[in-house]
Amino acid sequence: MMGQGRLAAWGIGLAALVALPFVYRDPYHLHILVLILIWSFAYTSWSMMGRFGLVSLGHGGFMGIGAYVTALLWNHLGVSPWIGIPVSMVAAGALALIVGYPCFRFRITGHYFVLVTLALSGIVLQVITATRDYTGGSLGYTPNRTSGNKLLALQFDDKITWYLIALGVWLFGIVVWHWVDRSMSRYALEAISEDEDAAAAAGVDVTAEKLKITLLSALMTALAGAIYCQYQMFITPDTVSGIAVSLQMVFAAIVGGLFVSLGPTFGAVITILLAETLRIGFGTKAVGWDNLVYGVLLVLFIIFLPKGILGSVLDRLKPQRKVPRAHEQEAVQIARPGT
Amino acid sequence: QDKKIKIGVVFDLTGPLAGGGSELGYIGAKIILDHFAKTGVEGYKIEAVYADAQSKPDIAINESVRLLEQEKVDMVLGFFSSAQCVPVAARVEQLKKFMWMTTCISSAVFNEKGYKYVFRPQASGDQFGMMTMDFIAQNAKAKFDKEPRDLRVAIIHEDGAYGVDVSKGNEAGAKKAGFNVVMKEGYSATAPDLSALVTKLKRAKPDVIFHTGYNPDITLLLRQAREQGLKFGALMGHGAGYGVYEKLKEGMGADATYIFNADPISIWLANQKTMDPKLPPVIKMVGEEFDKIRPGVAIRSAHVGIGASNTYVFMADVLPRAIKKYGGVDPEALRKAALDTDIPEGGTMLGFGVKFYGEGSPMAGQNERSFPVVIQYIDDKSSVVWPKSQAQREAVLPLPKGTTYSNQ
Amino acid sequence: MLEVSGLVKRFGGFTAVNNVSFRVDQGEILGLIGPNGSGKSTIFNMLSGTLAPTSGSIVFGGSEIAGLAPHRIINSGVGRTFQIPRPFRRLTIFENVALAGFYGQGRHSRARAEEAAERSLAMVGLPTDRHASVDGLGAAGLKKLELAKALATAPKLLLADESLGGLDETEMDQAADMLRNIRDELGITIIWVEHIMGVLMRVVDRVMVLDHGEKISEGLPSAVAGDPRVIEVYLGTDAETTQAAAAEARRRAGG
Amino acid sequence: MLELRAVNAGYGTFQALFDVNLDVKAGEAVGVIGPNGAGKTTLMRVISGLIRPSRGSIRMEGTDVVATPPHKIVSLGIAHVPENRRLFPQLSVDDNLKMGAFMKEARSHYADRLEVVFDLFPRLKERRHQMAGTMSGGEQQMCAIGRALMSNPKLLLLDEPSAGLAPVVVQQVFELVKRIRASGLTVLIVEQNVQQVLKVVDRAYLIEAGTIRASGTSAEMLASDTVKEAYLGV
Amino acid sequence: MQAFLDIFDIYLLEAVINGILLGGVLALLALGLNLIFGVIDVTWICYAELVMIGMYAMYFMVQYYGVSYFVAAPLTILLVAILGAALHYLVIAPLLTAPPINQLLATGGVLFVLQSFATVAFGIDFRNLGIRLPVLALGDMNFSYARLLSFLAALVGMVAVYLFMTRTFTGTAIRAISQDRQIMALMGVDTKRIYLITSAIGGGLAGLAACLLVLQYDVHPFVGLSFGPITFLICVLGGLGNFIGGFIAAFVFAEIISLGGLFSDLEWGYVLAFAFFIVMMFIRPAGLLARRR
Ligand SMILES: Nc1ncnc2c1ncn2[C@@H]1O[C@H](COP(=O)(O)OP(=O)(O)OP(=O)(O)O)[C@@H](O)[C@H]1O
Ligand SMILES: Nc1ncnc2c1ncn2[C@@H]1O[C@H](COP(=O)(O)OP(=O)(O)OP(=O)(O)O)[C@@H](O)[C@H]1O
Ligand SMILES: [Mg+2]
Ligand SMILES: [Mg+2]
Repeated sequence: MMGQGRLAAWGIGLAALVALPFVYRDPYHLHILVLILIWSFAYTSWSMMGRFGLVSLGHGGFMGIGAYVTALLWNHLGVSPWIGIPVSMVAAGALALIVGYPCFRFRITGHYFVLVTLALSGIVLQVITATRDYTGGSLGYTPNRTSGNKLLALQFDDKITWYLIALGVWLFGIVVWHWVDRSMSRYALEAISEDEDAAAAAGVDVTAEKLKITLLSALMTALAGAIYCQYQMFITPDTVSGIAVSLQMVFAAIVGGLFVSLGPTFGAVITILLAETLRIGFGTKAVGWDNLVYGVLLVLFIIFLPKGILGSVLDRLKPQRKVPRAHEQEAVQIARPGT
Repeated sequence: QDKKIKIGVVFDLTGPLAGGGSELGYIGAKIILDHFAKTGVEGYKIEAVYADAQSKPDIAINESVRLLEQEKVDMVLGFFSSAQCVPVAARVEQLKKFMWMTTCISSAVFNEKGYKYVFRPQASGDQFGMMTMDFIAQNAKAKFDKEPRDLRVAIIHEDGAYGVDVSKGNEAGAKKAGFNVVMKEGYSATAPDLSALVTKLKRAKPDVIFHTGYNPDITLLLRQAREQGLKFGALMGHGAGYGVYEKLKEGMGADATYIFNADPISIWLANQKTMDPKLPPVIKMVGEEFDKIRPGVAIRSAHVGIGASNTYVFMADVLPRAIKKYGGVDPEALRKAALDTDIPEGGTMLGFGVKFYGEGSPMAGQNERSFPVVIQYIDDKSSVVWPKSQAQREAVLPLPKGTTYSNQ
Repeated sequence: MLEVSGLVKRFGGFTAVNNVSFRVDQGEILGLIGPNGSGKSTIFNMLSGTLAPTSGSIVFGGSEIAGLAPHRIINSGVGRTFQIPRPFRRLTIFENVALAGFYGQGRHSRARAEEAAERSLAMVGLPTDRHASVDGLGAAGLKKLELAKALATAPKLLLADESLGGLDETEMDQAADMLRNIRDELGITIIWVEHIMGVLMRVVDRVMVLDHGEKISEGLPSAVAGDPRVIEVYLGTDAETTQAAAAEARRRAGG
Repeated sequence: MLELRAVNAGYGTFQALFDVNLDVKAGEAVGVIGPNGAGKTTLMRVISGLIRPSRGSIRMEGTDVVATPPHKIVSLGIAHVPENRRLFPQLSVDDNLKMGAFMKEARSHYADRLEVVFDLFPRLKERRHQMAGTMSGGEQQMCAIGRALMSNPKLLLLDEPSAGLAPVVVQQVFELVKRIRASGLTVLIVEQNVQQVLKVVDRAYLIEAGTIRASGTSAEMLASDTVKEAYLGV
Repeated sequence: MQAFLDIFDIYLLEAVINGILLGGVLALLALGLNLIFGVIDVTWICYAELVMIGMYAMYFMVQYYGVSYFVAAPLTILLVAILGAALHYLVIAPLLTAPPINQLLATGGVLFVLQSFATVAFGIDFRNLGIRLPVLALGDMNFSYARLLSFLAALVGMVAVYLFMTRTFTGTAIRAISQDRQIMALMGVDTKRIYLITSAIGGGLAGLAACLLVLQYDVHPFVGLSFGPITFLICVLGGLGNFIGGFIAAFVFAEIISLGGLFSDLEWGYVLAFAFFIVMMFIRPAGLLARRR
């Protein structure tokens, strides 16, 4: 399992991360760091499913539910986020189960699964927009500032608090990732991602295993949405829900590397820093060039580093433990069920 | 040691809002800033740092935070979309920094927020909505030959902060005038198809349509309206997309004639006789600079003037006072200087005066002296038709027989 | 222990399995043969839950399992192999089998699963090394892996679908012995589908023959090998060798 | 007709064939036998261009096969029935056969060839609209051979055609091989079913670990000790 | 009750017919995507952006250079066809052996590139072709020729593609290629060529859609976002690679959007359409026209 050296490296890294805001106080950089941590957590949550071939474009929906339910409960009913966040997570989880169960029961996989979940985030986006009388529609939504207890309202003005919260949540995500990675469920999910019938014949309850990971992933994503909302104190349907947000998750997770725990985090760092630097670098002098470069880099990454940056680097560092994935094989035997 | 003020300027240069008028506002503001950069203000050098909000609120937040905390600008200026102003104003206030909005007309930006450091010389959205209703109310009898309660009005709007705000003004105005509101509906400005909305409008048979939108939703709506044979007596637009005549003309051709638009008056149309004599040369300069950047534009959009005039007020009035009277360009000095502003009607290029609601008022930070006007596009010219004091010609109302949308 | 009656499977308008009934007794090896497309794999798919029967009943160990989810059926004691091996290439050999050991036995404990994996791998003669990759396996190895996975689920009934296709003759003999051992040592009941008569007939206790989805013959190997109908639709000129193999098997069993 | 000289081939860093020399004369039926993983399939792939040899030469009626782009090799008259059939599972039997006649030269004879194939395999005619992937193993094997015959080849490469088939069908397949070669076609066939295959071929090669260990006429091979011990398990 | 009955008026009929005409637009968009995504199983998430580029091409040729519409249209189709082939050659070909998700992401990158390319090259302005086709008036109902034209083009295009795919050798090879790429060479098929041909046809169909869409919608760099996702859903709803199914699915979708929008806020039309899609996936996962399993 985890070697002594690695454990020590993690420990030192973490200590450094915790100490960072007390040493380095540039508020804008802290702001970017907080965003990176929150999005890293969201991307990690997505990758819980994504690494097993469950490519969901519905996570924008879960994130939106996390953010909006928390904010709506606070503004309209005065429910503290401490209760609102769990409620929003339950709501996202329920939605995940409602859509996931029939999907898995009826063997909706591959492209079909991608598009069903895409429709799901479309629905969440449109519902948020259509219920504009409550949610503010495309105008966006601001949780009311509290005049009372900040802790109860989960509203803090200073960046260090937010940094520590975001760091905690992110760490939680990484721990969950490792927990799943070492569990027997990982075997089952890897098996399912390759061949559902064969997995079932090994005794795996395919539907249940997929539902479990989907539920976990949706709950975490909703949490990410809620935290994002509490930090930014402003959400719009386009920034926390919808297809674009889902795609953003997929991009970052893949660019970073889907099969290593820090891959999505790495993806968040790369994509956010890249976007920020390009935007600032090009400024208003060369409008639109930042996205052009971003797009080209994305294409190049995916063509030349298909396992993500971190994944490829780690691969190069230790080539001996390479377990090839089915699709990488030259001549794949086509196994057909029923013959 | 050099004294200088660093100003962060945020507009949308990409994304849908850029074409909706934000970019024009940016050009206006930039012309003025460049102008003052040449001379400096009270011994202070002017340095502007520009940022593109990409039509996305979260980018607007990020960029504002970056400008204030990383670039260490002394204040932020600009902003086109109310959807960005709402969260950014909250952020800036929280950071106790100074913000000067040139557009962002939604009243939601200020309503009951009690901001101390956020100011807006611009008229608020509900004033736009009230203005057009008032215009129709005053003309209902004469032009439509109908009692107000028989006049069918439809209010449609994009559902952003701006559209919602204007529609609230529309609604209040309709209630006051006693109109029969046959339809009120919002839609997302990015909707790919509006034919269902047009069908609903056809069913509602309005005499007057009050519409607030950006682009391309305006051209899409009007094109589908034409294709589906929607007829009405008058179309009242409210700034934003309706302020960009070029686009209306390109999308609708001759059908763009006779459309009304409520906006701050275009600085090139404002009555220069009643204006502070310092201003006409500035207007001319802005026009010349604009023509260099965008040669051959038939009607210079009001957005350019809005950006220019509102920036000018700050540079020529507030900033010198802050430096001279309050000894610097820190937020506190700027705020005090802004609160001292007292420009009478005719004192800005847009014709209105400037005086901010102070602390304690529900609209603290809003200019109490601003007002929009109603203009009408006729034969590629825009003329002020309301209020009477500014009117340059008689309104053509209702749509003449034989025009595409006419219900006569 | 297994009682199948009136089993039917239709695909669209096509009837792949038509009203098949049979029973398998505890500790028996039943050979299931029939021309290609006669419905053997389809019956396996229904017995293991991969396909739901159109109608009919399957009673296993006293309870009805027709139409249950596959993992339920596996957990109740049915193990299967696939005609074309379907390994999980992203897992190591050991993990493949440990997975089956864990989930196939109702998710008891990891330790128990790993123990089962080691036993099964040893039984079929694959290395128990934990890091060996599936990609190192040839055709024979993959067939063994299929069998090891099925064994790790601790089945009472093993459905073996053509374990030998594509193997050379020595390997076939080994595999046949292995199936025998599995029955003899672990007491597992086996249904075996195979086209290589020379091997099958030496091992099985009883044979059932399908044609066009219907049962056309059933009985002792020697009897079935002599059934003219079976010779016509299935054995062809192979009949003599088959009869010889069956006879030899009987002699051995008798002696 | 076909000659291989010192052919080496492999996958990535793994070498599967070492200096293989092999000849097939026109009208002959030649068998290749050998244990699992010996490189038999690799040999077939190299001939039909699915993989390129790292060294050595392959000539078909004098034409350099190695220099011919893979999709042009069919035009030289080589048709390959791959291991595990490799049909297009989502296409109908008809469409699979159509693919076999994709080459320009074959298109004009499409209807005739279809008749020939349906004559050989009446079962395929019955199932012509069924999706290939839902057919049983034997049916699929027929379809695969039929598909190869659609291109009207001179040389047919068969990779384990009897694997997984019912005894009668195995019998039929070997009958078929006889008939195919009787019709003037040259056949190169890989088989595990050594006894059977040696009955239908004229000559055979024994390949082990990527090298040719023995070769000779069927009778010689049956009598050979190497073959017996390595293969027949005697 | 009365209010409910009021719904059933001439406007309902108009909405129904408008739905059909919107369906024509969507069907046209889905046609090319179905070929790429449904048949050769390659994900072009940037498909709608190719349409966008085609619309710009039309705009500039017609509006700027005064080329006649009927000359500009074939040029545009050709241009987008070349673009499609280039997309395949540069981005998809290196990824053919990679998992499909990587294709999705790489073409997602291309989506960014095309959008920002349009922004950089053409600016963010909304551009309009300025051709106003006449309107067909039937009593109180009006229908635009632009939409009727799309409808017809979609119909003709579908029949043509269907015949091509089922009747020709190349069409059969296109259908076969996603199922077993490696074995294609044994059939004498040059897979590279088939992919390029298919990508060019797919691009050409996107170009055709662009020619007709530009009559109805403003061009701007983000116009693709309005249609992209819906087009994908339609392809799947109709059954991947099933052209008739895709055609019908486009109309079903459009009707739901149109009628849903008539009864309530416009967004509910989309909510209903998406929900319908999800439910249909459970009931008929292989598409509207598939026989039940
Ligand atoms: N796609 C591949 N990638 C890497 N190695 C391969 C690949 N295909 C085959 N090999 C290896 O090449 C060697 C020869 O394989 P080949 O398939 O030619 O054997 P074969 O004689 O056909 O065996 P069988 O009787 O099992 O079909 C084997 O060791 C095998 O593991
Ligand atoms: N999913 C399916 N859809 C349609 N037909 C099917 C399906 N699965 C199997 N069939 C048909 O059912 C029949 C029986 O197939 P099955 O695979 O059970 O045969 P088998 O006896 O195992 O043959 P083999 O010995 O070749 O493996 C075949 O004709 C096959 O075409
Ligand atoms: Mg079978
Ligand atoms: Mg082989």
